[in-house]
Amino acid sequence: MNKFLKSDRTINMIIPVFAAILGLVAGAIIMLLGGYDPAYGYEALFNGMIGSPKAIGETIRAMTPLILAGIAVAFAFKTGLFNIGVEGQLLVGWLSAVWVGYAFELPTMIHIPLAILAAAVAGGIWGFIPGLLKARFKVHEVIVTIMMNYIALYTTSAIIREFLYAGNEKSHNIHESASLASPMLASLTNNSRLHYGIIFAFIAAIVMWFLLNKTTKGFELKAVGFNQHASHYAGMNVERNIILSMAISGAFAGVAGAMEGLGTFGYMNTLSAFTGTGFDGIAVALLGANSAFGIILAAFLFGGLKTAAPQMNFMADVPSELVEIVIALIILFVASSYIIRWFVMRLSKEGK
Amino acid sequence: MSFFDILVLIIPAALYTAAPLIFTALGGVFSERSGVVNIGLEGLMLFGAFTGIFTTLMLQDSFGAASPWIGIGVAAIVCAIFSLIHAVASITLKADQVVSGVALNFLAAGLSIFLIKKIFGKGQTDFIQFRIDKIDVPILSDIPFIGELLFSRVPATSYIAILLAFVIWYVIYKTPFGLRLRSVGEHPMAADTMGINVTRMRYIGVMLSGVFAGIGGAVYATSIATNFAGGTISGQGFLALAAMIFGKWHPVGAMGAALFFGLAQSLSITGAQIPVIQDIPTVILTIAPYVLTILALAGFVGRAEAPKALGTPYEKGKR
Amino acid sequence: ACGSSESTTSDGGNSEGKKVDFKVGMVTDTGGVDDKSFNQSAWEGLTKFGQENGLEEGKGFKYLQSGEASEYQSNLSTFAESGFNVTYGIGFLLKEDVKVVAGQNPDINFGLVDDSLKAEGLDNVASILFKEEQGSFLVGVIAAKHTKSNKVGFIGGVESPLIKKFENGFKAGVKSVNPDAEVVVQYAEDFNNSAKGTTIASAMYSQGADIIYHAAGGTGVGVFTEAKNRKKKGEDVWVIGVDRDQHEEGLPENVTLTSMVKRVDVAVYEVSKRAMEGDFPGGEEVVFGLEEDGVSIAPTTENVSEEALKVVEEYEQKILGGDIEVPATDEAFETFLTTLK
Amino acid sequence: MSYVIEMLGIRKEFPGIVANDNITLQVKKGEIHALLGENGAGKSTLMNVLFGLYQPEKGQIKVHGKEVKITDPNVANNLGIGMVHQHFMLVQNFTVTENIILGNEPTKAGKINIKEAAKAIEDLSLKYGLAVDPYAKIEDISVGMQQRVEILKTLYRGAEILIFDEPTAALTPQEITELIEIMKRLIHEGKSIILITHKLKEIMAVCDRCTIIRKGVGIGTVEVSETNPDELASLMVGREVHFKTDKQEAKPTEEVLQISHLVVEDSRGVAAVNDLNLSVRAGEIVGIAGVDGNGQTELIEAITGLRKVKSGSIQLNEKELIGMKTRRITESGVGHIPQDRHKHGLVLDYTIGENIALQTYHQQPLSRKGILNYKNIYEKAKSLIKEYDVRTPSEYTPARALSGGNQQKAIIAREVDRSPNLLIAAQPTRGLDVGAIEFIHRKLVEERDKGKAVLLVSLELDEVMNLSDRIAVIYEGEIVDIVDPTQTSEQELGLLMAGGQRKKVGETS
Ligand SMILES: Nc1ncnc2c1ncn2[C@@H]1O[C@H](COP(=O)(O)OP(=O)(O)OP(=O)(O)O)[C@@H](O)[C@H]1O
Ligand SMILES: Nc1ncnc2c1ncn2[C@@H]1O[C@H](COP(=O)(O)OP(=O)(O)OP(=O)(O)O)[C@@H](O)[C@H]1O
Ligand SMILES: [Mg+2]
Ligand SMILES: [Mg+2]
Repeated sequence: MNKFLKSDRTINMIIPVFAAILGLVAGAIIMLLGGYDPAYGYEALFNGMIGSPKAIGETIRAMTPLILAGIAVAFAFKTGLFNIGVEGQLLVGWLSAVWVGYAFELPTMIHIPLAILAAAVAGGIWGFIPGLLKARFKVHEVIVTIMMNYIALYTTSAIIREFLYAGNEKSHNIHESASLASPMLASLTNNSRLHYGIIFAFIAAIVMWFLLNKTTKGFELKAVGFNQHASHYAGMNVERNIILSMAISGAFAGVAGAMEGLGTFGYMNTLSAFTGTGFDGIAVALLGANSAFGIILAAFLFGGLKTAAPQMNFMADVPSELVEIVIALIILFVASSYIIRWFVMRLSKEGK
Repeated sequence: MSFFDILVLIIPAALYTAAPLIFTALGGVFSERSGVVNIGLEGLMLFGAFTGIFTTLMLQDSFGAASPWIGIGVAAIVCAIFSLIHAVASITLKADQVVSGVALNFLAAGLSIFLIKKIFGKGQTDFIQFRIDKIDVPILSDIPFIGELLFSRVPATSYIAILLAFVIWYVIYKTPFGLRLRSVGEHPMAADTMGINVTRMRYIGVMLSGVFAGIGGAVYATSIATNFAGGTISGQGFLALAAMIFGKWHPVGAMGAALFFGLAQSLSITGAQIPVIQDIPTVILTIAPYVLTILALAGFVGRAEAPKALGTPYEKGKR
Repeated sequence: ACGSSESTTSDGGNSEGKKVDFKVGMVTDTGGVDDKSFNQSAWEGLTKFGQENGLEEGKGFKYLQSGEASEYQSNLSTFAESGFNVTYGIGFLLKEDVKVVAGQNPDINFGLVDDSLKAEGLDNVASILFKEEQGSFLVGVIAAKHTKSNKVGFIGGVESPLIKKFENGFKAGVKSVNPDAEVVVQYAEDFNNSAKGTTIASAMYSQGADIIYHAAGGTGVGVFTEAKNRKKKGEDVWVIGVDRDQHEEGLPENVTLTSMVKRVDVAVYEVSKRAMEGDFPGGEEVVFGLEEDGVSIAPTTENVSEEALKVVEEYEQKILGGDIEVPATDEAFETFLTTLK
Repeated sequence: MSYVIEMLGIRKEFPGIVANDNITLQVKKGEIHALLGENGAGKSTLMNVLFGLYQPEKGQIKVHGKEVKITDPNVANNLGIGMVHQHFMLVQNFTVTENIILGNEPTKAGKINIKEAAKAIEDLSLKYGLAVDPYAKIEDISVGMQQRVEILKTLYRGAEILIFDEPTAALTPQEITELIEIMKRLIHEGKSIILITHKLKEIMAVCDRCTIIRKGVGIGTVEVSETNPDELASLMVGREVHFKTDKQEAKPTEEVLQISHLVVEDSRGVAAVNDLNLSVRAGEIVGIAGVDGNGQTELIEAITGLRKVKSGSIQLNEKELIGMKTRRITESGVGHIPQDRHKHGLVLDYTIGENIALQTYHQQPLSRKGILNYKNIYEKAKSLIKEYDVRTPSEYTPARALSGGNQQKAIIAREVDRSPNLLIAAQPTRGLDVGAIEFIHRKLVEERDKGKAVLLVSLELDEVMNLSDRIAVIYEGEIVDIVDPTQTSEQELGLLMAGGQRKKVGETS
């Protein structure tokens, strides 16, 4: 049995790798059909991902909010909820972080944690509402979170315009003391926008793993996700756990927004369209099989490909949308792991 | 400005903008009634918009005013085929249905722009010459009051969408096909023991969602956007999904919810020109439709019962 | 520029004899170079410049489209690090990013369209500005001359100082010619929602406006759709286009009355030329108004009456002559109104 | 002699297990043929093979002497084979009619002709005495009626050979009697029946012959008239089985549970428990006998805090339970073996180890300051699995993969191990084989002998009579009588349960 588990784990590791390769091969075929040189295209893509210190820095920067968004989605998923509202939670988190970063002047050691906390609280509240409605009125969280996305989009813009406006469709810049950016990291990576946020993303990944797998609270959250009746029977508070799960998920998403506000940008735009990071988070979570470690890898792949796409366009003239196609195919192949699993099983069977 | 004037402003606009949502939500009903979650409605709509515009552009010189209608038809077919990706992955290969739907969205977004760039050498198309125009329904539009409210300045597609909701209600609740489709979404194993081919029914469900989401996208493109670009479809598919859930997976309910969205939307937009409402801050008006939806759900619509087997791949003999 | 040494030497000769060792690039916002708006216009200017100087597209002149806001900076860097002599950031959204990248690459020249970095003291950045209010004033004049209902509309994408310039210029133009005319204004809070565009336009037309000036990008597409629908049914409604000559967008029903043309192409062309000639206006604001041919009404004038054109001509002279200071902000407009009485 | 069904040398494998190994089953026309075996012996698998849901690896199937390949249920239906599955195959939100005609709908101009269908169903139900309401939704009807719907489904398709997979497990005694009548009528109409059941009494009552399977292997077929329950049981288990649980005289002491004037409403707001009085003492088993739906479920849910109480009092060792949260009640010494193990008893996606920890995960030593100690959790699970003979590959196996009997043993292990002062056991042996039942009964008696109070709720009169020291009869939410099992008979109980000889039972009896 143990042996079987072990080999199952290896297969689980092999699948995404396999899927990524298949996705890239399919991408190459599309490039060929489109009249582009795949070798050149992929060289450019690779360089754009990790070809230089700067590329690595940018890839890590892009990964950071994706990890957090992925964790937000995965956390809800693991507890039986589907949070499509990461996008909106991210936006309110972004705004809150920027607001704290701009409105206060504090020592860095207090300012950054405070700004991130504000983002987590804001995102948490944004997740709390659909959680509450789900728990109390059995309203489907998918609709509420979709609606909450739009509400976040329009209210954050309005709030910036009303209270934080610096002209040019953006808020005031945050103070230096709240910034995650660092000249040291920048010079290390040749002026990339790498910032300290990645540390928070890793911490969040550990927190999620620990919370879900090592604590009694996580035990409850998952149990409620699997079977509400049995959880109630076992003395758990079903309603409170649903609400808590959505709030925690939202808090992670809020921190993702803080990464944009305190790290990459240092301000917030008055957006009139979604950033897309929240939706990417769904893909990252699923690609990473909802596990903390998997999400980090998936975010690396995702973030890397996305930052490298313009490079590929620049160097090899391949439209950057190709990357989106490749990502879609990789997700599809991972999702259809059934066939890969079957294939690997057969291979290993024949090998014996 | 009289109350009637306000209604005349709001209702035709609601009918106009709700049509694409209705079609798409109806597509969602088919898929989810068969037990397959379809979060890929957004992608299907997007691909439908792309196909509709592309076809219209290609045919308009020879077919003239018929070309957008042909475009809608082609979009239906192409998206039925496109939706097969979701079907194969989630039904045959037993992929997580949410994942494969998300993948479909990415694929549609990437592929459509990639193709546009490849075919036209630019990131968005020209405008189509012939649209699905707003019409005054003959005779009916002459009825006092009602005529102006409901039968003027609305494209034919809106009426088709509303009629279709009833047709689909009939199909799903009154015909053997509908009974089988629903049984597969509620209890596939039971259906299987009754000799119903679960896989086939689910394929049909997903492909019909492709057909109608494709139509929805094409209707949006040919009646409202009139060209295709990266942002032409941005979120409408998710709204349609929400409408379908709001409507409790019922065709007429989904239509009603889509109309509700349309109405709330047009009220909020038009509100800026209506005296009393004018003084409300813009942002309140802008978010009103979404807040109203949440309130409606929490207040009186209450719990939605999803098809029981929704989201679970069917494996013979598994319990 | 030290980074460029490698690529400049490898640049082979080209057919046109007039061999120039010069590279210009531009980074669009998320719109892309075929947005039928200012990105497209900028690219047209760049293309003209490249072709006249025998540059090869993709090597000598090139653009990168940004997929999202976080890409602006990396795309600008890509050009700078690939040894492009001048790189343009198209749109005020790129202001911060141009500032950062210009700071990191002091030997490379940058152009920022629609906003000013003059105050930053970066002498490798030229700030390219337009007097949209002047062009908008002129189309306002046309609207005022053409309206039969004495009511015209303005639809903005998202409320911002830039779009306010369009709005106030337009209102000033209308009021100058026809003080009794009413201008209804609405912002869609979205540059990319044609459905909203149709709904707002529909409400405005239904309420008696017969001409709508839009400065709303993709949302404006919906304004055209609505106007076409109405025109087809025999209503006498018009749209005034923005940024480029949007005559084509109005076809086949021919609903485009005129357009407010913002010659980003001219600006990009001019600045590039000056850069090549060693006269790059670094650290300066280069302003394109009526005088510089930076804004104007569209060349297609088939729908505009002779009389209106004549009045436009008059006002153009007044603006050029300094008799009229076209308001760009709400406050300036209020003051302007008092001068009319 | 000609057989209607012959399954010869059937072998069916699942990953890692041979569910059926060279099994032969021959059914004569017009007989009721029993299929007997422990939980997990392979009975359902064999029948699923016959019905076309599984394809066998080896073996031959003959119907009316002709070899056939049953590739899917459609083929089986066409061959006149119908199956009533162990777990009902009914669409909950469809009507009775819709469920029956599904896949075979009469139409008029493309529209389902519901009226015609309902008429046909009424005719059928009259003919076989299967009373159903054609327009009722499945979710609104009783289990017994659902059972009849399942039977009608097969008859509607003209089945000649009917497979009943544990049809009586979820039925009340009354419904079982009805079902037996129905089966007799079906045979009378010329049908043949294969019946799977764990209740030897039923086999003795209606079956002609019985085929026995043990761990996937066919043991043989016996004539029912030539055997007895003891022989059947030992053939099936491979050892001797005790039906009557040996137990000493009870030595009850102080009252542990005291319920007085309890009123509880059901989900529709009707008083399901109505002014109920009952007490259970330490060291005794009190059995609650009653027809399903007389307030048993609401009573248990009220005691365990899963349902709000309208009025009255429930005291555990003189401490009021009403108003306490389920967790507090559990912690003050109440154990609960729920009647629906899948819905309430288990988180099927959790491992057996985690399920065993479901009530105590938040306490030391399974966790400390909110941090789980998986080492302790699984060590504990391991020892309980051993002690309670839960057959599972390991403590890391998901609960879903265990058979019902073993799932039940895991729940019992969890609840009994906490050594609660009051143990509530609701239908603790539903669907289990005689071996497992014997084990569970022994455990309950052991608890009693340790001086715990046990409240047993069961629809099986046998079980109640066999285990209880006192029997409380519940009728329409009231305890109408308390009888001594040694002084009563099934007849008397049946009468009481039906509401005859009603008399009010005081607070202390
Ligand atoms: N779907 C399945 N996948 C894997 N193994 C299975 C499956 N179904 C049954 N089995 C295996 O086949 C064996 C026989 O199971 P089956 O359901 O036929 O038992 P049964 O005799 O009907 O038991 P019960 O009396 O509890 O209904 C089991 O021990 C199990 O290991
Ligand atoms: N999906 C599955 N995977 C592995 N084994 C399975 C699966 N489903 C059933 N089994 C096996 O089938 C056997 C019997 O299953 P079955 O459903 O007949 O149990 P049961 O005791 O009758 O349960 P119940 O009392 O709930 O009817 C078990 O031993 C179990 O291990
Ligand atoms: Mg069985
Ligand atoms: Mg069983």
